[in-house]
Formats: sequence, structure tokens, C-alpha cells
Amino acid sequence: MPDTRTTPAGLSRSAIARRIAEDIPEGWYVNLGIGIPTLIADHVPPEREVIFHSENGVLGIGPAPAPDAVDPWLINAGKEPVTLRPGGAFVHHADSFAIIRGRHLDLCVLGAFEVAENGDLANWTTGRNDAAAAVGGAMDLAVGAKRLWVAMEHTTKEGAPRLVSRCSFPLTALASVLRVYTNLAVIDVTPEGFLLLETAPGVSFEAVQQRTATRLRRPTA
Amino acid sequence: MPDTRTTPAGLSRSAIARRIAEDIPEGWYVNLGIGIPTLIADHVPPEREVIFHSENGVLGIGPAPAPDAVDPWLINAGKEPVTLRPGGAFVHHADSFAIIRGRHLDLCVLGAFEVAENGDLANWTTGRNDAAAAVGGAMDLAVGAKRLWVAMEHTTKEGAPRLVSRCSFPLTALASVLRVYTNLAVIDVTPEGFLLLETAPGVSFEAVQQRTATRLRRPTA
Amino acid sequence: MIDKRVASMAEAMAGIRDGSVVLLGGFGDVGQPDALIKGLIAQGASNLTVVANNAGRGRAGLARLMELGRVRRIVCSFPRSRGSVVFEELYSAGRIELEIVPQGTLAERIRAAGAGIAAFFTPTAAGTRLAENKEQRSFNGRRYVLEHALPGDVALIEAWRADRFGNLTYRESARNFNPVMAMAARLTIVQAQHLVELGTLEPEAIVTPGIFVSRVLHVPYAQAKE
Amino acid sequence: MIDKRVASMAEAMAGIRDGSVVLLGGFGDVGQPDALIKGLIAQGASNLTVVANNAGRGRAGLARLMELGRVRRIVCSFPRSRGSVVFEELYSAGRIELEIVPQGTLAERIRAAGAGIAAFFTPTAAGTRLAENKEQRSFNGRRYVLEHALPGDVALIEAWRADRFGNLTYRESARNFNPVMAMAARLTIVQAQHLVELGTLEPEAIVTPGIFVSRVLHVPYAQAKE
Repeated sequence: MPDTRTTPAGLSRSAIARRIAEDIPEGWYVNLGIGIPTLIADHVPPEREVIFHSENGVLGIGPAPAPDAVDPWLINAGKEPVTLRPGGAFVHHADSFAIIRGRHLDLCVLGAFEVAENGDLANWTTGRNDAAAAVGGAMDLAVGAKRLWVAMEHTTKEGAPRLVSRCSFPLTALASVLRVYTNLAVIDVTPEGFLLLETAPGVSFEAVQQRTATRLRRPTA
Repeated sequence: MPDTRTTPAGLSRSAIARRIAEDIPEGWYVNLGIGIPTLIADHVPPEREVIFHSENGVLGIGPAPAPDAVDPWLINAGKEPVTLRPGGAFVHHADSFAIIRGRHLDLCVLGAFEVAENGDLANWTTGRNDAAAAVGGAMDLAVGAKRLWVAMEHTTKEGAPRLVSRCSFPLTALASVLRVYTNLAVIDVTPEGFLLLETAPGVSFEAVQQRTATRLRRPTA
Repeated sequence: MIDKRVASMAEAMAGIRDGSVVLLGGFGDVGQPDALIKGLIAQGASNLTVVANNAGRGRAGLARLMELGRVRRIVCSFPRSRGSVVFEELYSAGRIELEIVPQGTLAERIRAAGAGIAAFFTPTAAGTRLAENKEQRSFNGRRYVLEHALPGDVALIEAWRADRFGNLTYRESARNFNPVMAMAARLTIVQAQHLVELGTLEPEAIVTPGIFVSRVLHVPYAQAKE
Repeated sequence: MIDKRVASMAEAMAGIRDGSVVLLGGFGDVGQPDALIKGLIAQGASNLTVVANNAGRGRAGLARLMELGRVRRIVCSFPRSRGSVVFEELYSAGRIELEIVPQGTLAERIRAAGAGIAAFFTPTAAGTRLAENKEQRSFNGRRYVLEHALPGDVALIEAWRADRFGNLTYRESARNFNPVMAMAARLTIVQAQHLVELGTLEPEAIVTPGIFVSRVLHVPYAQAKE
């Protein structure tokens, strides 16, 4: 296990979110999970029209309201107050998950405990003494969106890799993740396993490989 | 086969419809099929609030509009222009059939070719050289409504009984019909077969039995 | 005259029996029928199965109903969240049964009940622990899980506007599970912020037509959140 | 800027390929995308499978498309109705395939495609000729038929109002199959009576959110019925 004292910090959580926002083009319909993914919306410039969806039946979520302008009927899936942009719409829960399950979202970004090199995702329970774990909409989002990206720290606080050959935690979905953004790198999931696309400033390929529990490939180009 | 020349005429189509209307209490949600059933709505007095549903997503259908007041966007399942009563609502086709299939209609009244003593209904095709028969919503209505009543002539034009021990035509639904209103009688479908509840004025039990292809019981009371 | 409005909470709650399956609208606190849940606490029915997205927060509302020992079983997607203390206590003491259902599967199972669909194949949870002991089948090379309709005996619903037919609209994200649950119960009871005259609601904008609604109780906001 | 509005019929029809499954909204003439059907006739795609409630009337629109030999197969609930002369001719000549589906099953199969459900059990048609060669299963003592999702490559939709995101409302009973079909195709093309500014449509009253819509063509009524 790598020595956490020498782990390069790489990007902050906000910087990971900013990096992901760069890759979201205008016109996409996007669902953002709790944690780092939630921060992404703040990094999409308002002139780039991206439509954010929330499981509880909201399309077109805008930024958080000012504290004195909170509308108690308008929350996101994290149960935080939000606003609605012009062109937004409300649907009920079955229709909201029809949107999710029916492959209508261009992108979903979720946090994770682990991602396996075949795209398996584990993000809902550590499986330890936790039979009442809360799954929420994670399993629907993971199988339903056209693209599933993961945003997470490259290792646990203890330094254990989260990019693995096979997940040790109970799965959220099989073979679903397409790309992983971490504090250290951007990595695609390919039929040949993890492919490192880029590293954070000042982070070497070797440093990322050392903190990954399975082999990383580099682009052949 | 009974001699049609001596068949008692019994009720007119309109009188059958009026008889059925008497049995529809205020507050019921009702779908009316094409033919005699369509005539029923005209016999429900306007002060008795009954909500008529149509397969094409209309709840709260009112009477036909005056010829100069036709709204081309508002039709019923028979594709005739209709009106909407206050309190009416529009839903899409999947929701409209959720209403039907989900047992939310208190009553559906359909026409029929044949009804069997076990409640089997045949009303969509004679099965003869007719592979392209149009089923429409009949099968959904027959299995979905809380109560399925049939309104029809007691015999064919040729005098053949339509109330039979077993349908000869392809079935619309199995064991679904609860009651049959004909020009000659009102007949319940019970676990013991057909039960004659009443006959039309001037029509005897024997006349009805003679024109029915299976045994009719009389109330024991 | 069709009139689904009821004048009192007692009338709204009449006939809810021990052992009922109760569908509770809402997502977190939003769209949750707080007044009706209070009414159910007062009404006394016990041995309930509650179907809701969450397992209650704090000590009031659903949490209170559970704390009183009236809930035998809860079916939800997100039992453990900040403040779900009562659920946690009961669950670790083995005093409440739990069925965890992915949120979309929960919504779809309820809709299926309302739409007369007995069961359906969903890709959600295929190959995971939540699909154990369930039928799985491949369609077009993809794995799906067979899930069954989840009907209620009673649904408790919060709406924004209602008329005497029981036609309903909702406010913003308070819509959530409410329209789906309204379809799926034999007895659907609504608390509405506003009662309006028949014909006031735009027929194109009615979200829940009255055919799905049994009773409507007027509960203005101040009273609901008291 | 997201802008799903297209300026011409040619742009609306671009990319529809031979062999496509085309979902056609409407119930009879109401809610039927007449202008888009004309556009499809001009566009030229052939060997089509058409999914629609009816099999066309007279010699125009869908009937014309069929008469031109461009429809290989039709999936509908009500093929034979007054005026379905072209269908009758083709069918009796063995020049068109037909799949008859009960109307509610048709709507639900299309919705299932849009909602990511692979298949479902419906009581409709159980034990009848239309369930022959289909899996049937009992749930709670009642017989059900397994029916599969019916997705489209293209959906042609008529709407009343639309904005540049593709949010839609419908007019009265012209809603019918349109919102369900809009969900179920990879390419959803809308003819709208009115284009409105973004933000004009009430978020509570949008029936089809733009996420389901690919292109919007403005077709005022006079032009549509020309």
C-alpha cells in the first residue's frame, strides 16, 4: 500500500468538478450525484446550456437560491433547495425514472467507493454490518444513463486504491462506468481495462499507477 | 332456431340504453363502447353526475356539440366530436389505459356478438376470413373495468341466440361479463350460469329462454 | 353531486384498518402529507406496512408512527439518512422489517399496481445483491430483473389544488411520488393546500384526475406544518 | 444555445433511413402529424414499419405512404375502419404485414420502450387468440400475458405549443399517443402549431419535457391541414 504521506494531492474536489465540467458540452441532459458531482453544476458557465435533472422529478435545475429566496417546494435529490431555469419542467417519480432508465440522460456523474476495470461500480454500501444501506436512485442511474462517469478521490483516506480489478464491495451496477475522474487522473474504462487519458498537473503516470490496484494502460498514440 | 317472424321485439336500442342508464348511480366512472352503449349517456339525467371516460384520454365527456360548435381536437373513442364537462381532464394514452387496466373504471358497457354463461365475451371478430379484425381497446376494457356489462340484441338478425353455453367466436376476454342487457331481458352472469333478473314489458320468461342457447335460471325469491 | 371533500380528519381517516399497506407520498419533507400522517397516528391503525421513499426523520410524522410500534414493515429506497434515528433504533433492535427497493423500481412497482400490470422486467439492480432470489432474464443481450406490482390499501397524498371531483395539481418538486401513489391504492386520501371550484383547474394541466382520488381534506399550509 | 427548432421540412426529415420503425402519433385524424407524414412521403425512406393506432384512411397521409409501397409492416390496434381502403387492398393482396395489438397493450409497450422496461405482464388478451404463442403466467390467481417493449427509430408527433428546448403541450384529445411515442424513439420529430418563447410554458403543465424531443418544426394549422 502506498505511503499516504507521499501521496500527491492532485486536484481539489472543486477542481475535479471543474475538470469534469469542461467535458460536458452544451445541450446535454445531466444528472449529478451527491458529493463531488454536485459541485460540477457551478463550473458550467451559464451561457453553455446544460439541463440538469434530479431524480425527484425536476428538469432544468439552476443554482442554489439566496438564503432569503428559498422555495420550500423546490429541492433536488440531495434535498437541498434549488432554483428552476427557464424551460424547466416538473414530472412525477415514475416519469422521472422513465427518463433515467429509458436512456434519455446524456450523462450521469456519481461518486463511488470502487470502480473495477470492467466498469463495475460499487457506490451504495460497504456491505459491512449495513443491511439497511440506502440505495436511493443509484442503481437506476448507473444502468440507465447513456454515459456513466464517476468522480472520486483516487484512493481512500487510508490510501487504499479505489480503481481495482474487481470490486470488493457490493455492486451498484455491472459493467456500467465509462470514465473516472479523480484527484490524480482521468481514466477511461475500455474493453482492455483502464486507459489513462491524462494526469493532474505535477502527477506522473507512475504515481497514478502506484495508487491503482490494477494495470493502467497509456494511449498508444 | 326460433322463428324470427314471431320473435317479440322487446325494447328498442334506445330503450335498452335507457334501461341501463337507470342502473348507473351518481359518482361512477363509466366507459361506453360503440353501438347501443354509446346511447346510454343521453339517458343519464344531467343532474346525476356520472363521469364518462374515453380510451383516447378524455375523462368527463359531455353531450355532442351543436354542429356549429364542433371542436376538431375533441373526439371520443368512436371518433365523434364531443364536449367536455366542467371537472374534465385529459391524459395520454398510456395513462388512459392505466385507468382502464388498473380497475379504476366502475363500469364498462360493451356490445357483443356472444356472451357465454361463464362470462366469456366475444365481440371483436367473427373469426371468419377476418385476420385483420380491429380489436381497438375492447380487450383492455373487458379485463380492466370493475364491472363489465354487455348491451346487445338478444339474437342475431337471423334469430340465432347470442347468449350461449360457450362462445363460437374468438374471445375478447375470459369470464368477464357480469350482466347482459338485451331487447328482451336483463340477465346476470353468476357462478351457476345465467340468471334472468327481469324481462321487457310483454315478454315472457319462456320467450327469453326459447331465444337463449343455454339454460336461464330464475331468482329463487 | 360528486363531492369527495371531507370536513374533518376523522372522516378522512375513517376505515383504515390494522394491517393495511399505506403508500406515503413525498420525497424527504417535500410533498409529504404531514397532516394526514398525524391523522393516521391519531386514528390508531397498527401493524402497518408503509411504502415511502424515506424512513422518516426526527421524532415526528412517520418517525413517530414507527416509534409507537404501529409499523411492522417499511418498503423504501433510502431508509438510512440524516436524522432517521427512530428507524435506526427499531431496525437494530429487530423491531421493524425492511425491504430496500431502488428508487426507480419503487416508483415503477407502484405505477404498475395502478396501471394493472402484474410485473415487469427492469435492468435496475440486475446482477446485484438486490436482485438475489429474483427472476433474471436477458433481453437483447442485457440482463433484467422481474419486479412485481406494489399496490396499497391506502395512499396518503399531498396536493396543491383540488376540486370536489378530486382532480389534483401539485407544486413544483412536491409532485414526486404523489401522483403515482394516488393511482395505486384502493383508498386514496388527499390533503390539499387549496380547494377550488369545479372547472377552475385547467383540464390540460390536471396531473391526477379525480378517478384516482377517494377523499380530499383541505389543509392550508400553516396548519399542515404546525 | 439549445435550439431544436428546424427551419424546413427537409431538415426535419433528415436522416430517416430505409427500414426504420416509425411511431406515428394520433388517434384517427386527431393529433396526427399530417405535415410530417407528408414530409416522410417526400423524404423517400422505404421498407418502413409503422406503429400507429389506425391503418390510415382515404388515399392521403399514411394511406398514401402505404399505397406507394413504402410500408412493409404495420403494428396497430384498429387496422380495419371506415375508409381504410388502401390497407385493405394491400393486406388482401399480401403486400403488407400486420401485427394487431390491443390498444392499451400498444400504448404500454411503447411507454415501456421509453421507460427502459424490457417486458411486462398484462391481463389484456390473456387466453385469447392475440396471446397465442406468447408466455402466459398467473399472478394472484389471474392470467397475464408477457408483452415486450416496442421502441421506434423515429417518432412523428403533433403538439400544440413548443419552445426551443422541445418542451411540449397538446390540445385536448390530440394528446393521445403523442407523449408516449415521444419517449420511445431515438429521433423524435415534432410538428407544433405554435412556437413560444422559452419560459412561456408553465413548468407544471409541460406534458412532454424537451429531453424526449429531437426536432421541432412550426406547422400552423392552415398549413397542416392544407
